[in-house]
Amino acid sequence: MKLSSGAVRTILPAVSLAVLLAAVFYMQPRAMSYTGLNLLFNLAVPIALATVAQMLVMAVNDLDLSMGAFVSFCACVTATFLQASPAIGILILAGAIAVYAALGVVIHLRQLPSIVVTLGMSFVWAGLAVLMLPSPGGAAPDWARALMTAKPPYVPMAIVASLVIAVLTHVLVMRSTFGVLIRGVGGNMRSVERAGWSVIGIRAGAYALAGFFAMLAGIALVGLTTSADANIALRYTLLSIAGVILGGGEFVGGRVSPVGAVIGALTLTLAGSFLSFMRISPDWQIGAQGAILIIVLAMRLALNRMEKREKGR
Amino acid sequence: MDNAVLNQEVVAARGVKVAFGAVKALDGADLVIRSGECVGLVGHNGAGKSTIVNVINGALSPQEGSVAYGGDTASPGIARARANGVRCVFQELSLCPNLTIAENARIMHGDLGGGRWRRRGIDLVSKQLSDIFPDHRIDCASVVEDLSIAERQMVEIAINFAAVSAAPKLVILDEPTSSLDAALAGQLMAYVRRFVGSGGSVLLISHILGEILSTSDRIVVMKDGKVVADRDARQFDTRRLVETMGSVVRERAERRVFGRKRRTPILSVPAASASDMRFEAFEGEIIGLAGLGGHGQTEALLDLYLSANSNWLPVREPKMAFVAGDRGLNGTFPLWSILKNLSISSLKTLSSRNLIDAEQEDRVSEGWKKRIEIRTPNMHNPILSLSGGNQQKVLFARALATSAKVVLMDDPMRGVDIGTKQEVYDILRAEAESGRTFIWYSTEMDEICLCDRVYVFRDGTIAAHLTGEDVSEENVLAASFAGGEAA
Amino acid sequence: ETADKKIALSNNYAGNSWRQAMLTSWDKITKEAVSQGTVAAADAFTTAENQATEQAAQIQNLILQGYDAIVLNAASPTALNGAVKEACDAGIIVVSFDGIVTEPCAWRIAVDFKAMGESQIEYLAKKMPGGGNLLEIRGLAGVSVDDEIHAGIQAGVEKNPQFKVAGSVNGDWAQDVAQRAVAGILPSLPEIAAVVTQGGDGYGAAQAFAAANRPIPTIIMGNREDELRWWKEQKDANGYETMSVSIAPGVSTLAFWVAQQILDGKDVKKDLVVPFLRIDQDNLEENLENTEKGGVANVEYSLEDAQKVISAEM
Amino acid sequence: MLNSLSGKPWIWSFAATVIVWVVTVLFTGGSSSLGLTQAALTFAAFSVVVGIGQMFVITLGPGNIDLSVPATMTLSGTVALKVMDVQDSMILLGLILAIAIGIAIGVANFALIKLLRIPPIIATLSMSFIVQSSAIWTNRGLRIKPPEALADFSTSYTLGVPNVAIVAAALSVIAWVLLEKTIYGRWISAIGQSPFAARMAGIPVDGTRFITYVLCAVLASLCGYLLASFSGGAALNMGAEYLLMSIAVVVIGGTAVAGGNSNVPGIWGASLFMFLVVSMLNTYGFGAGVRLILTGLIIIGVILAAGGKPAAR
Ligand SMILES: Nc1ncnc2c1ncn2[C@@H]1O[C@H](COP(=O)(O)OP(=O)(O)OP(=O)(O)O)[C@@H](O)[C@H]1O
Ligand SMILES: Nc1ncnc2c1ncn2[C@@H]1O[C@H](COP(=O)(O)OP(=O)(O)OP(=O)(O)O)[C@@H](O)[C@H]1O
Ligand SMILES: O[C@@H]1[C@@H](O)[C@H](O)OC[C@H]1O
Ligand SMILES: [Mg+2]
Ligand SMILES: [Mg+2]
Repeated sequence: MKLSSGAVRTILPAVSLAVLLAAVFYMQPRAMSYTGLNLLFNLAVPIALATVAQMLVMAVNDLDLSMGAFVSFCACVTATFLQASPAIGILILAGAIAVYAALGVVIHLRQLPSIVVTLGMSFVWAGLAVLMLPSPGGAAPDWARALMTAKPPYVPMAIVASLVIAVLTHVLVMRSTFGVLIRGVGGNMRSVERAGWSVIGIRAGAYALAGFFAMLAGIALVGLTTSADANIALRYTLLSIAGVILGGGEFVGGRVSPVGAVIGALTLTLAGSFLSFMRISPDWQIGAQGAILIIVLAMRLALNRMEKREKGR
Repeated sequence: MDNAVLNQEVVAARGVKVAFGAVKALDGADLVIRSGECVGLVGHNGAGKSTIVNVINGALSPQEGSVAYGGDTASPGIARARANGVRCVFQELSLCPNLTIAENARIMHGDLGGGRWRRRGIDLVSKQLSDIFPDHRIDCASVVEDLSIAERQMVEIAINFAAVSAAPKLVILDEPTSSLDAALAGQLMAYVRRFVGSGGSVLLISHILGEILSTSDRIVVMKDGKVVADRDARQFDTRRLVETMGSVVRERAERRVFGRKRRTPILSVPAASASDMRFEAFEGEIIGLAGLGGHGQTEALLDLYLSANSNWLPVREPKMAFVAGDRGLNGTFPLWSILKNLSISSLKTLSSRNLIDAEQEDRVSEGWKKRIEIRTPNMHNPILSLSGGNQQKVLFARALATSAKVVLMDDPMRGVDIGTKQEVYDILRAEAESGRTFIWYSTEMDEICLCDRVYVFRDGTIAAHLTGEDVSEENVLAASFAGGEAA
Repeated sequence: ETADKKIALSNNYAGNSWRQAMLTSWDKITKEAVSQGTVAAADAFTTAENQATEQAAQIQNLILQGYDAIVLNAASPTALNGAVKEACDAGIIVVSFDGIVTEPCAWRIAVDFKAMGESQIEYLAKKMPGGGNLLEIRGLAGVSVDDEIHAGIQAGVEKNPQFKVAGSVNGDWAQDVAQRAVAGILPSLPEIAAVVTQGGDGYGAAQAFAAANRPIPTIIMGNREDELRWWKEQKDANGYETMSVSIAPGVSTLAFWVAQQILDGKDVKKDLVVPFLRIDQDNLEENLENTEKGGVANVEYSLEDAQKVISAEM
Repeated sequence: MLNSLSGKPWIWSFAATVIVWVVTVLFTGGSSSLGLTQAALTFAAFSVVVGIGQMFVITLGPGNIDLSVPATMTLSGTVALKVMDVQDSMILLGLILAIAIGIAIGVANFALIKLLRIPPIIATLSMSFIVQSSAIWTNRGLRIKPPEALADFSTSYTLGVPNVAIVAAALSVIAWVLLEKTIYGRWISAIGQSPFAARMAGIPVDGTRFITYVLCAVLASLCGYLLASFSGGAALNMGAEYLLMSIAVVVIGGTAVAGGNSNVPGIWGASLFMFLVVSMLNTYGFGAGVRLILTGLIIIGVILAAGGKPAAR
C-alpha cells in the first residue's frame, strides 16, 4: 500500500526518535525508568510548545524569528508579574497575544515579509524582558511549579505532557475547521480567499494561537527552572524551526505535522542528551552534537529509501 | 434570445470595464446568464474571458459597469457571489495541494461544518465524482498533491458541482477539460447537459470548439475585451465560430509525408518489460504520445528529459528542450518578466563571455513575440500579467528558441486558442523539416493525428505503435483500452 | 575516602579564551587526581550554546549517569535551580563557581563581582583625583555578572562624584563586539579619561580609540594576554599606566577540590568567596611571563590551597 | 515615480540609514560626522561580506539558509592567524588557507544537503557545531595576533575610506555583476522561484546550488580572515554576532525571503543601518532594554515604510 505523503511525514520522525531512544537506553539502562524518562524529557516540554507555536506560523508560510525572545519575555512575565500579581500578569500575557494577532494582520495587510517583522519584534521582546529582569531572578508561580513537577502514576509528567500537547494540537490543526483553514492558507491562499473566507482573520488567528502556545512554553519553562532571565530561551528560535523540520514540516505550502513537531522537539532534546552519555573529549562535544543531528536525519533518508517514495526533487 | 425569456436571470454583467494598467482586459462587455442554460464563452487568448469570470464571481470589482445576481445589486464581492449560488472552477487549478479532498471541500463549502464533516465531505465528493465521471478511480481520502493534474481537475469540478445545503445556481467552468482526455471531457459535457436540464446554469469556457458547439445552448464570442457575438448555439458551426473570433479558418492540414532520411535513431529507449515496446525517434520526426490521461506519458517525457540533462554541469548545446503543460508546477517563473521567462533556456547563445547581452535578448524575444503573437504591450511586463494561453505560448517560445535537436512537449496546447494552435502547428512542421524532432504528448486527438508516428501508452508502458495512415482516432482508442480493462 | 567517587564538570560555554583556560586547568588538575586514585573520574561536559535550558538538560543527564558530585559553572544563577534541586534530591553534591546558582542546596564559590567593579573606580580615583569622563563597557544584557559589575561601578561613581559615566555600551565580553560598539559611540563622546570594563573587552576598546585617532584613556584590562601585552607595549613606549582584574579561570580546580572534600565528609560552608586576580603596574611583567600566549592570566589550586580556603572561611 | 521606487526596495534601507546618521550626528552638532561615517563603513563592511554570501543562498528559495557562517568565520580566522604566526611573509598563504577552509565547509554543507537530503537549516546548523569544535581543537581559543602588515592594512584608510570597506565594495561589485549580468545570476533566481521549473528549463540545478553554498562559505571565511586581522586576533566567539546579522542585512535590504529576488545595494543600506541604529541609541545614552526595544521598532518602521511587496496587479 502506498502511504500518503502526510502519513510518511509523521512516521519517519517517530522512527528516528525511537532509534535514538533505544541507543540511549542501551548506553544508560537507568534512563529506562520513571524518573529516567522524566529527566530525559521534561525540558523538552517547553521546547515542544514553542515548536508547535512556530509550526502554526510556518503553516501560513511565515517564519517567526522572535520565538526565542518571546518565550523569554513570557518566562520573565511569569516569574515576576504572574507570580506576584496574577491579574496584571494575565493582562500582560493577553496583551502579548493580542500583539501577535496584530502582527498577523499587519503582515497580511501590507504584505510584509514575516521574517523581517519578527526579527524586529525579537529585539522588542528582548528589550522588554531586560527591562523586567535586568538580572536573572523572579520565582515560578506555585501552580506552574506544581504542574511541571507533578508525578502522575505510571507515566512520568514529561511524557504525559508531550502526549497531551501532541493530541491537542493534532485535533486543533489537523482535524478542526480552523486548522484546515490555516493549512489551506499555507497551501493556496487564493483558493481560500475565493471560497469567501477572511484570510486576514485566519492569519491573525494562526498568529494569536502561536502566541498562546509560546506563552505556555514560557510558563512551562519557568515551572521547570523555578526562575527566569531575559536570555533564558533565546535558542528556542532555532530549536523550534529545527523541531518543525525534523518533524516533517516544510517551510512553505502549509505542510506541517503537529505530532511530528512534538516528536521533533523530543528528538532534539534527546540528541543533546545522547552526547553526555558518550564520553567525548570536551573539544569535540559541540561537534558531536552536530554529528548526532546529522545521523538522525541520515536515518530518515535510509527509511525514506526503504519506503521507495523517492521522487526527484 | 427569445427562448430564454422565460428563464430567470442568474447573473448579469453589463457594460463592464476592467483595465490592468494600459491593458484593457474588458472594454464594456455584457454577459447575462439565465437559469437552465449552458452558455459557451470563446475568444482568443487574452480576449478577457478569465477576467469576466473574475468579475462575475466577485474577485474583481469592475472599474465601470454593474454586476447583478438575480436582481440583487448590492455591492459586489466574493461572499455575495457565493451567496447567490455562483461557483467557479478556475483556469489554473485552485485546490490546496497540501490538504485532503475532504478538507478542500470543507474550504469550498462554508456550510459543510458541524460534526463528522470529514466523513460527509468524502461522501459528498465521491458521490459527485461518480455522478460526473462514472468510472473514475480516485481515492477520496487522498491528499490532493498525490493526485495527477487530471485527477485534481476532476476533483475541483466535482467539489464545485456538489451541494451541501443549497445547490449551486451557476457553475463557471474556465477551461475545465484542458487536462482531461477525450473520454473524461465527454463525460463532463454530458453531465453539464444533465445539470442544465435540471435547472442549473453553466458558463463554459473552452478552446475546444467541438465541446462548445455540442454542449452550449448559447455562445458568446469575445474579442479584445468586448463581446462580438451572442447567439443561439445552433446558429454556429466551427467555421463561423472561428471566423467570429477573428481567426482565419483553414482546412484540416494534410498529413505530412515523412521520409526517413537517416536510418539511425537519434533517441532509443529499450523496452522496460515484456508488455512494453522499444521507443525510437529519428531526426525531423514529429512523434505523438497518446493514450488516456495519466497513463505515464508525462513520466516518460520527464525520464527522457532528466536523463539527457545534467543536474550538475552547464552545457553549451542542450540536447533536449521541454515544454511544460503544467505551467504552475514546472513551467513559469512567477516573479520574472515575460522576457526572462522566454530566454532562460537559451542564455548561452545570448551571452558573450558569460555576460548576458541585454540587447540581443530583447531582439530575440521581440522576434518570438511577433512570431507567435504574445499579446502584451511590453515583454518586460511580468509573466503573470499574461492570460493563461499566452503564458503557454511563452513556454513554447522558450523551447523553440534553444538549439536543442529534440523538443519534448507535455500536452503543451492546454488553453491555447485555435488560431494560435494552427500557427504553432505550422512552426512545428517547419522546424521538423529543418531537422528538429518533436516528441509530443497530447490529450487532443486532432493533435495526435498530426504526428508522423504515435506511441500509445497504457498503464505506464507503450501498448501500441502506429505509423502513417494507421494513426487514427479509432486505432488510438482501441489501443488505449485494449486488453486488461476487465474492471 | 573518595577513590570510588565520580565528579562531573558541567560547563555552559566554551567559546572564549577564559573558558578554554578554565577547561585546560580542570583537565590538568583532575587528570592527576584520577591517576593518583583520589577520585574515580572527573569528566568535563560542555553545552553547545550558552543557554540555561540546555545546561539544565545536561545536569539532568549527569544525574542519570550516577555522578556523585557535579561541579557547575552556570549559565544563569536562578534558571538552573530546578535541575540543581533534582540533583540534590538524588543525593548529588553540587558545587557552583564563577557562574553560581542560588539554589540553597548547592555550594557556591563566588567572586565578589560588585567589589570587582568598585575596585576599578577606586583605582581610578587614586590615579586621577581630578576625575573625568568614563566610558563603561558592559557585558551581555540580562546576565547577572553584568548586572553585578555594573552595580559596583555605579556604587564607585556615587562615592567618587568627580567621575561621570559619559557613555555606556554592551561589549558582550568579546573584543570584536566591544570594538564595534565603542567605535560607534566614540565620535559623539567628549574627551574620555578612562574606560571601565568587565573583562575580555579592553583590547577591543583600545583598538577602537586608536582607529578613531583619539588619545588613549586609561583602560582597565581583564587579564587577557593580548590586553596585557598591549599594556606592556604602551608602558614601554610611553609609561602607560592601568590595572587589570578578572576572575582566574583556575577557580574550576578549586571547585573540584571543594567537591572532593565534601564527598570526603568534610564540613564545608555553603558560601565561599575567592579573591579576584588583579594585576598592577609593578607585577605586569611577571604575570605576562606566566600567561600563555593568547590565553588568560591564571592561578590553579592544589588540594592544600583548597583546604586553606575552606578552613579560612570556617 | 512611486512605481520606480517600489521597484527598488533598497531605497528604504538607505533612507533609514541617512535619517539615523543625521540624528546621531546632531547630538554633537555635527563634529562627529567624519568619525561616525568611517566607523560605520568599517563595520558595515564585515556585515556586507557575509551578507552577500547569505543573500545568494537565500535567493535559492524557501528553506535555503546558511547557519554555519559564524563558525566558518571563527575557524578560518583562527587557523589563518595560527598559520601566519605574525609573519608578514605568510599573509598570502593564510588567505589561501582561509579560502580553502571556506570551500571545504561549503562542500561539506552541500554534501549534507544533497547526499543526505538534510534540510539546509539543520544541515548547516549541524555543520556549524562541527566547525566550531574544529576551531576549538586547533588552538583552544588562544588569540594570536595578525601579521603586522595585514593588521595595518585592515585598520587603515585609503583617501579617508577604510580599506576593509573598499574590499567589501569590490566584492559587492562582483556580486552585483554575477547577480544581474551573468547566467549564474539568472539561474539562482530561477531556482529560487521554482527548482522544478528550473530543472525543466535546462538549468543544472544541483551544480548551481553547490556553487552557491560554496560561495557563501568562502565569503564567510574571507570575512573571518579580515575581521580577525582587523580586531587583532581571532576569538572563538568572533562570528557569533554575524548569524542574525547576515540574515538581517539581507532581508532588511529588500531581498525577497521567498527566494528568487535579491539585491546588493540593499545589503549596504541595511548594514550601515544596523550599525548606526545601535550607535545612535548608545549615543543618546539609552540602557540596553530601551535600546533593544527601539532597535526593533525602528526595523519594523523601516519595513512598514517600504511597504513590502506591491500587490499582484
Ligand atoms: N493581473 C493582470 N495584470 C495585468 N494584465 C492582466 C492581468 N490579468 C489579465 N491581464 C490581461 O488582461 C487580458 C485578458 O486576460 P484574460 O486572462 O481574461 O484572458 P482569457 O480570455 O482568459 O485568455 P486565455 O484564453 O489565454 O485564458 C490579457 O491581455 C491579459 O494579459
Ligand atoms: N514533474 C513531476 N514531478 C513530480 N511528480 C509529477 C511530475 N509530473 C507528474 N507527476 C506526478 O506523477 C504521476 C504520474 O504522472 P503521469 O505521467 O502518469 O501523468 P500524465 O499521464 O501526464 O497525466 P496528465 O494528463 O494528468 O498530465 C502523477 O501523480 C503526477 O502528479
Ligand atoms: O565566566 C566568565 C567568562 O565567560 C568571561 O569571559 O569572563 C568572566 C567570567 O566570569
Ligand atoms: Mg483565461
Ligand atoms: Mg492529461
